[in-house]
Amino acid sequence: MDFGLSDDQLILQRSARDLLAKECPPAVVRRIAEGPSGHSEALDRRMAEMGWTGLLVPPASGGLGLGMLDMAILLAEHGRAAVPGPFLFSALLATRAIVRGADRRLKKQWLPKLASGECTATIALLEESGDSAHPAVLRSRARRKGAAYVLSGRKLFVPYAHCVDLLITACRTSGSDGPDGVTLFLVDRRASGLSIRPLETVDRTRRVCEVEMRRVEVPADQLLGRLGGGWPVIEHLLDLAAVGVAADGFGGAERVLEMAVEYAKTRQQFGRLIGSFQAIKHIAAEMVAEIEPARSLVWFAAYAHDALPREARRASSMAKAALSEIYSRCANRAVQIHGGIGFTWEHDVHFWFKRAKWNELAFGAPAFHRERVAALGGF
Amino acid sequence: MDFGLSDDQLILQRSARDLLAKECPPAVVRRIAEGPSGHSEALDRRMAEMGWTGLLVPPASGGLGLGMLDMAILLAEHGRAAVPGPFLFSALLATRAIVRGADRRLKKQWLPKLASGECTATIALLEESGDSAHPAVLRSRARRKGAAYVLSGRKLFVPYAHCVDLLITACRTSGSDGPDGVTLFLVDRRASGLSIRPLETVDRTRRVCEVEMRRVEVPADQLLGRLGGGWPVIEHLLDLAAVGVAADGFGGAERVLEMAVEYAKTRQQFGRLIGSFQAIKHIAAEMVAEIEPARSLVWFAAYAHDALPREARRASSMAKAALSEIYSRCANRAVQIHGGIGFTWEHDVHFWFKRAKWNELAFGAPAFHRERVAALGGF
Amino acid sequence: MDLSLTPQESEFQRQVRRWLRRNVSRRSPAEEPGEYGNPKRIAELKQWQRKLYEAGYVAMGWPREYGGQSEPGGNRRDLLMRQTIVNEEMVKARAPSLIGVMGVQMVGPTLMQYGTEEQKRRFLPKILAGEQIWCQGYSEPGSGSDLASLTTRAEIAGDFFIVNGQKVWTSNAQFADWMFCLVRTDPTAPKHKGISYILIDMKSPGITVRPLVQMTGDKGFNEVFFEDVRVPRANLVGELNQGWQVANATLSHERNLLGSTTRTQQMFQGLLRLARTRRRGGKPVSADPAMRQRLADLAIRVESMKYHSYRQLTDLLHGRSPGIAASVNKLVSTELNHAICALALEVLGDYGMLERRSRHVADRGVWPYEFMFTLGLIIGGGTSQIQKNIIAERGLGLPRG
Amino acid sequence: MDLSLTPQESEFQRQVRRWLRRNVSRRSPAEEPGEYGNPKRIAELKQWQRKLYEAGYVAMGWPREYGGQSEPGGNRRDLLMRQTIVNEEMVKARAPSLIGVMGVQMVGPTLMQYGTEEQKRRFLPKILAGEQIWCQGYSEPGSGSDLASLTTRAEIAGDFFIVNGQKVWTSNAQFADWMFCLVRTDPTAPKHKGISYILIDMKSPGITVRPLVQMTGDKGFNEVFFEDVRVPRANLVGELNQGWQVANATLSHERNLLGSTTRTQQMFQGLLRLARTRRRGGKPVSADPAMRQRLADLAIRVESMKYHSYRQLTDLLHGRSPGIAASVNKLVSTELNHAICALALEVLGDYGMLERRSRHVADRGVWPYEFMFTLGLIIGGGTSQIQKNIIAERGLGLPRG
Repeated sequence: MDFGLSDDQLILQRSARDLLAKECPPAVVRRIAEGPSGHSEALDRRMAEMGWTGLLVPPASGGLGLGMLDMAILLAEHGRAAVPGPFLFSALLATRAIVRGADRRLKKQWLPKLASGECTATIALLEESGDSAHPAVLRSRARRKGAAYVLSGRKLFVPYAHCVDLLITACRTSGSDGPDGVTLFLVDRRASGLSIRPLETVDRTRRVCEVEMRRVEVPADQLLGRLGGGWPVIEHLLDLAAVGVAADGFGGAERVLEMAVEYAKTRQQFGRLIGSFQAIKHIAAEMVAEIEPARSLVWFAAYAHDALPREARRASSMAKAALSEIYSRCANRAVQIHGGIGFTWEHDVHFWFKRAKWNELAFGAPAFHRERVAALGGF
Repeated sequence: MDFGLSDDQLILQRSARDLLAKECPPAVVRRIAEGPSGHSEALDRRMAEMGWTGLLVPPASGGLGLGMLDMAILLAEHGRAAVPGPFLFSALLATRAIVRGADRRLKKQWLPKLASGECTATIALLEESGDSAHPAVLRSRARRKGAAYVLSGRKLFVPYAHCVDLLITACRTSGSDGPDGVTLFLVDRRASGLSIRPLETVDRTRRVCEVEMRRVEVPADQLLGRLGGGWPVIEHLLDLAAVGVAADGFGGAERVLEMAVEYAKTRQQFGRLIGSFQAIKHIAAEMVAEIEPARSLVWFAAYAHDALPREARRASSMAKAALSEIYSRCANRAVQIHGGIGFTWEHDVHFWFKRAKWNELAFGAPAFHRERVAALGGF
Repeated sequence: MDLSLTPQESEFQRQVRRWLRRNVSRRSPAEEPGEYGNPKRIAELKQWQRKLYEAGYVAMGWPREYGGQSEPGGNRRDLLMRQTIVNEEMVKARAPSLIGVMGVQMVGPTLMQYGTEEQKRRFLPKILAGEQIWCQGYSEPGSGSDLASLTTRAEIAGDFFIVNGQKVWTSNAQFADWMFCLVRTDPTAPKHKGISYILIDMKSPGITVRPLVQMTGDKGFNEVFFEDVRVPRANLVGELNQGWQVANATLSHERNLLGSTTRTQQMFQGLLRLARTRRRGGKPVSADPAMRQRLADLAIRVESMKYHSYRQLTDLLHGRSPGIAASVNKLVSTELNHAICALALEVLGDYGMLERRSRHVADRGVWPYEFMFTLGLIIGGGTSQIQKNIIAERGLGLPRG
Repeated sequence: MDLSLTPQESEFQRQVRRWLRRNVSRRSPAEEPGEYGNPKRIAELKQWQRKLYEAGYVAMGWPREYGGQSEPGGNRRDLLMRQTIVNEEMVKARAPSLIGVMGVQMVGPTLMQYGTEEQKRRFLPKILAGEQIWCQGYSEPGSGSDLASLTTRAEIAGDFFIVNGQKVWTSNAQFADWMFCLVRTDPTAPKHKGISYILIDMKSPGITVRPLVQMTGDKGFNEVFFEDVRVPRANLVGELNQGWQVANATLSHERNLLGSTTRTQQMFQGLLRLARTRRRGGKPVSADPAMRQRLADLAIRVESMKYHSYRQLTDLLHGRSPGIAASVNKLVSTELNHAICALALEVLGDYGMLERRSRHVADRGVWPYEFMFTLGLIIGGGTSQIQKNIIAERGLGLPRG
């Protein structure tokens, strides 16, 4: 029984924190957030050099072969630093989709490139309905035509589609409305017929796009896994996304608390530090009381993916539901403790505040995950 | 446009507050709460002398002929004082059941006695299911036998059945599971076959009983309204109960706030009055911020019964949902502000704390009423 | 209690409705996030206020000689009622609100209470007509919640104050014509006793307005710098060094303004429309029982604030003092508005994070914008913490810390 | 991270289960509201603790010479793990908890840290075996949250302290054998510096115990009066006038005790059983989507406290300092327990208000009882407000007010 991080994990945590403090301080977050592309190639390269892009890739394919707990530790640091860019979607979701769903050939084709950072990827699941939980709402279709599939349809909220190389795209491949009609394809971002338009988002550290597919031809060998076998992979990705976003939220919540406490220790009003007012103290203490136990929820969910697969889904939903709300509430309180300055663009806290809201809404809002907790817990 | 109390209403409010401060101070509440019967005949008599038992009875039948807003004002004072006894059930619910549902003969028989306090009544609706919202759960049955109906079944949570004269009792009179099979009867508490057993309750200012009916014969002329016409009356009673309990809760919430503030102004810790600590101040301020707007919700709901019948049901549910939670939360905070002493039997605040919980749970918990608000609002 | 309208009032209500139907353009909706950044829109909104004023729908309760409709005889109650009708109909018609609202609701009432006759005649009619847009010069970088610690100073030189210092969070300063401003006129006095309330022409030399960007990305408020700005002594409101008292009157008006329940009702209606039209799992979001609980909870809170405002209006009609009602309004309404927006974002899901310029955005992006903006209002005009202090100390008589 | 048990631990777990199956009587369930009022039940519970102790299941991590199983060689980690297994299995088996819990979890660890060798040998084994029931003499009528303002005084006369004064909220004093007690031994020193920590035999002449009735109707706690009570100087723990430091060690143990997550898990399981079996509108209450949201919310909070306790156990196993964890545990767990009870009452509806003596009562009336009792625990052992102060000041380093 050991509910703690290993020495290697502590080193990973420390090195990630150090690197991001240096390479992705708030000034860099701001520069990227205010820029058009929403990521920094230099920063992405640094992260690849650290091996992070290959964290989940088996050593045989050039990765570190680590697990979800390691990834969660890393993502918590990303959340602390509010790292912008496709990392979560590429190094966690798309990579795991291939690790989990692809055959040996596709793995050999893509994993080494993903691990080295030579190639980045994203997942294209959502459509107009904004609903990722029900296969029936999927409208995009793929039809076999010779040695290729022809994809048509429109995807929405596709993270970083404008800058990654590969889109893991869900399409309907049979008349069935059910899960068995869904197939995943690896689509080259530069494929003909694909048009990608960035959508403007409030959280400038996350970028999403509209992806229009007009008779996009995808070679049949870029079908991920089985024909009609996409849905279980999608469900798995959503579980992973839940943990990943929860980890990010945990790190972010810790960070906004620190920002608020730091500010409260320097800002004077009524002739004293505002941190000496009981109202401020209690708000900060309530943040601690929410964040501390929640850390263990994130760790457990990630660990469950590594070691207790039957508990993974429920634990993922627990972590996502809890951290979504905790991060949002903490960010809200942090802004309030900052007062007027916290409401300005000039101060950094709003980047975290907005990221908290993105985290809350993406991949299922808290109510969705609570219902899943109830269902999986047999309530 | 006048959203305020009339001069008469202000007088009613003032005289009720004065009378109850004198006749029903906490020492009397305590005495009654600790006693077996849960009411005081002397106090009940005083209230009848004030005309309160006849508040809703038309002048022709010896009452004051006032409306629900007046009753709500009075009940808020009952809530302030935590008046124990059958008043709410007799003077509001049973009386209105007769005013609303009975024919002229029955009215003439009962209303003057109810108005004068010579007779008291209660309503016997709930059964083992604990559910008052669905006619299908009603199991008690009444069968015609000559000039009488024979009632059999078991009622639960019948307020003050052990001491009132008359039980307005819902029974099924047809094979139908629906609302049209429900009939109300006026049952004499002393009728043969009726056995009444008090249940022990946490809120000692409200008493409820189990009522067993074993072939109780009720003269056919004691059928309230039409055969099979009981359900709309029951629904109306539940709306009235919602407003009545909400009004009680409003008065109670005001009172616990006052108790807490008074205590905070005298109790010293750390060399200062605890009311000077920002944590205590803010808790008290949050109580004000909940109570103040809620007052208008109660007034409006009561007024709607008098003047805007189409809005009455929704407004009643709004008031009940809001005041249930506000009173409970305020009572909880008031106990906490009192610290250890607030947790003792010796201090009075627990009587209000428990009454708040009764108010919250009886006649539909907040979630039930919120769903009704959604349904009636066409959400 | 009587919530019905008199036949005259009903007739007036019909008139207002007709007028609004004719005059509210479909293309200039009430909710246009961040509209104060756009000069063309400002001109339109000034025009709109003039139109409303000319129709007799702005601040009717003010005395006739200052641009209102109140007569010494005492039709004030009637006018207050009519004003309420106008305000409600404006919400229903989703009409744009008054751009000169700080003039009408904050400095105007303050001038009526503390201004000289000359000041009233000079400013009030223009405030109503939307000719003068006002801004509030209260907060400073070092004094937010602790307003009385302000350091912008005004020295007297002959018939003028010479103002030096800096204000911050000054909404609308970028296009305001005038500022009501707190300045320190006696640096030696205790902090509440050396403050004066003066009116500053924003076109005076020495004033620099520097927009601050809000977290919404808009330039809604500003830093305002004063360098030897000359302000005629005639622009002093109330007594010299007695400005704190005057300021408090305005603050209370501000709290009521920020606590306006019509805005809240409008937002809730918008949320409800959203929940009814957006679908999830094949059904309207509003059909989901858990969502219905939360919608109903908000509905109840919104409705309670509506009746609460009726009660306050009644008190006003009867000349009863509102006590700490303004603080309760401000505290409850701003938190409630923020909660409404938060639920709207949840209804929208991923759509909720789209910026107003984005394709596929719902309701022109008003929800994420207002979600942030309402958080700003929880902070501005006295934070929730400050309102709680006021309620506890002035309302409940709890001892000062 | 590794949540699996070693083969040895699994075998031990099976042993414990078997033992509990044999020894936990169906008729003496864990949750018996207000049971400490009943002398027969107290005797049973003492017996139960002795049985547990003899089986080797109480405070295994204590050194062998004081009644535990820890050897100088260092099997402490293993024992802590085994203790955790015992505690968890006891919850699952719904076994009664330790009646001597204040001895085992509060004064015991404090004596091990601050006691003399003689004190340890004298008290610790009897604490474990349930022979000595302890109570805590901290709070006084005038000093609740402000514990250090206590005025019960102990004057030194030869080899004795002469104690005079009054304690209050003393749980279990009516049947306790010993009290660990804070007394003022130097009235002239600053308030934190004149306090000593002494052990008082409750059978000493001059002690009067007067039960206080709780809002639940039970006599769970007491007033304790001291009139010239003679306490040997050998019963001083730590240095004279240094009792505040000793007291804080105990307080931290108390917070952990009140913040126990096994209790929370037990309560939540009870709530879930209730929601699944009670029906409304023809369906189990747990099928109602709005109710499921609230159950799930609690489930998540309960589970997060469970893993949080694993993390703290791990820290303990590695000898890492828990920091302010005890305050977080106390704050979160007591509020969570109260919330669980509140939802259970809502599931029960009208049944929720039935007293434990009443016909038709559900779960022997544990829910309304615990609903009240857990509110008492939010207040006792340092109110939630006090815990927040501690977290903010000691945990976050915010300046004292």
